[in-house]
Amino acid sequence: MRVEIVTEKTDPGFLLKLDGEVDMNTSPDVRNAFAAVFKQGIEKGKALFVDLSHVRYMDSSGIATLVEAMQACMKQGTRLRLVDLSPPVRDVFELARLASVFEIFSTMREALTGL
Amino acid sequence: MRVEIVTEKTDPGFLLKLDGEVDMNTSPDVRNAFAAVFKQGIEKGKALFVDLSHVRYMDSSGIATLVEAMQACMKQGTRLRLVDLSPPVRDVFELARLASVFEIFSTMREALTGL
Amino acid sequence: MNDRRQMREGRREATEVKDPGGETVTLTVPSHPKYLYVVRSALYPIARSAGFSKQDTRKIVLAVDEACSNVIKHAYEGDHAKTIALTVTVNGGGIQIRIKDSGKKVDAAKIAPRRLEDIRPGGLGTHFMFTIFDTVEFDTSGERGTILTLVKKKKQ
Amino acid sequence: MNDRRQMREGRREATEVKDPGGETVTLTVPSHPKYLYVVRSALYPIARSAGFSKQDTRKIVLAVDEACSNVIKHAYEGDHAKTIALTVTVNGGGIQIRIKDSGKKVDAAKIAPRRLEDIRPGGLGTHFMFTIFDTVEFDTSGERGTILTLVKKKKQ
Ligand SMILES: Nc1ncnc2c1ncn2[C@@H]1O[C@H](COP(=O)(O)OP(=O)(O)O)[C@@H](O)[C@H]1O
Ligand SMILES: Nc1ncnc2c1ncn2[C@@H]1O[C@H](COP(=O)(O)OP(=O)(O)O)[C@@H](O)[C@H]1O
Repeated sequence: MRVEIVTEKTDPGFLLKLDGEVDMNTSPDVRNAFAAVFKQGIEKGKALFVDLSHVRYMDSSGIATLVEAMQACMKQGTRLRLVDLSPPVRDVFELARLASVFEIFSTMREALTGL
Repeated sequence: MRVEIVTEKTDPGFLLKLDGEVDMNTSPDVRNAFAAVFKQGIEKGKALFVDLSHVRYMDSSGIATLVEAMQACMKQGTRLRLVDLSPPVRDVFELARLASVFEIFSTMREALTGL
Repeated sequence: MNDRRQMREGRREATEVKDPGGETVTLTVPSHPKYLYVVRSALYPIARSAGFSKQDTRKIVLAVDEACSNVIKHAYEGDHAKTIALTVTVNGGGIQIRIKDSGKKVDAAKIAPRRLEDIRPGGLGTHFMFTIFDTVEFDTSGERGTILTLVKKKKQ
Repeated sequence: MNDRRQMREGRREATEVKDPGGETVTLTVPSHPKYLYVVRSALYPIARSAGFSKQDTRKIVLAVDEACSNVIKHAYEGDHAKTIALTVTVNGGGIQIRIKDSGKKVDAAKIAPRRLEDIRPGGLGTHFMFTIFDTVEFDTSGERGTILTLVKKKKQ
């Protein structure tokens, strides 16, 4: 019923790990976590990674939050990279046909290549 | 919403592994699994082990099923040994103050001693 | 037998909880044991978000499951085509669950939590209810069936 | 736009599902987003035991969550003190979910699933509903509010 968000500042940029359910009730928390990262600013050449492996549920409000984050990244000239989508996240991405809109990687290792 | 039951015939006796929720709806399945073991019969000096580590829920109908199994073991001159109780099972045992009625072990290794 | 007294003297408390304010969820399910899982699944997050710990929530869910099982077994005598209506109300003080059936009325004399030393299958359900909840009140004043009110206060 | 047609021609199908027989669960929750989790928790086991796969069940739950979110956002315009009433009926043929609110009536003209190429936040909820369910019917003929009927048949 809740989402836990851990933000790490690492060498290749920022890593947000989401754990729990992202719905209309909890997506404001995710939005706030993104806002905190953008406030600090992401250096050129670095990226924003979002680990979605522990997301047990995501609805359109979660998708909207990710789309907004991608747009904010574009404005800052950095990239949003989604890592290790859980089955429920994959379902909702497929339904929304968003797989081609985002940069999606199976592992963090792969997400680090070609930045 | 279901319970999965795996019965293994091993050297020290029979091992029943329960996985899922044991309630009024599913305890008849557990009762049937016990009945199948008793029909085969447990040799003298061997025991019936029940692995409860993957039981996510148990109510009084599950307790009743275990009490019946213990009584059937006593009749056959063998022993019922409960192994690795999950937190929900521990809760219901504590509420029923049954901890002293059953032979309870943390691990299969310990459950095998002193037979 | 403190438990029994609580039931008998439940009236005063019952008026207190008649309109508990707060937020209410209602859930009506068929009187088939397969819907016990639905009841548990809905109740768990309500009790959690009411502020009860995981362990207390598990116990609340257990006692309500037992009460619904009793409705199926005793009030409806195994008839799976009836309904069980739950009303769950949460406020700052705790949680109240009302369970309404239209079956055979409870015989209060039978709701005597049995002595635990008496090891036999059965008879545990009501013991759990009285142990876990602060108020356990059976109301058979309606035309048919029973309304069971269970209240658990939050520890301060 | 096959989806739209389905909605417009929903009437014939709707009479088919008026009395779907089978077993019914009703669930009424406050119009606060924290109760979406309760709705999902209750619906998941019902859809699973109706015989839908885990993936289909996840999708059914998603679409109902979206419909309830829309009631909170659009019908109640963020008022969390109203109620959302769900009626879930399961029979051999599939599952029907009715979602009733007493808020602002749906404007059917606005329920146009947007083109997916149009990448922006929002507008996805109704798309999910039309993609996942066989019947999506909005009934605003009552005095207030909307009754949304969602039906998904089981694959044979
Ligand atoms: N909802 C009910 N309607 C009628 N009788 C009930 C109800 N709940 C409990 N009882 C009576 O109380 C007794 C004790 O119930 P319980 O402790 O749950 O154990 P069990 O159901 O295993 O007998 C039951 O055997 C029954 O006679
Ligand atoms: N229950 C409802 N009541 C009123 N209007 C609704 C309802 N559901 C949807 N709508 C209308 O349909 C539009 C599309 O809904 P949806 O696809 O869920 O996207 P979003 O809610 O993000 O805008 C909404 O913006 C709203 O105008």
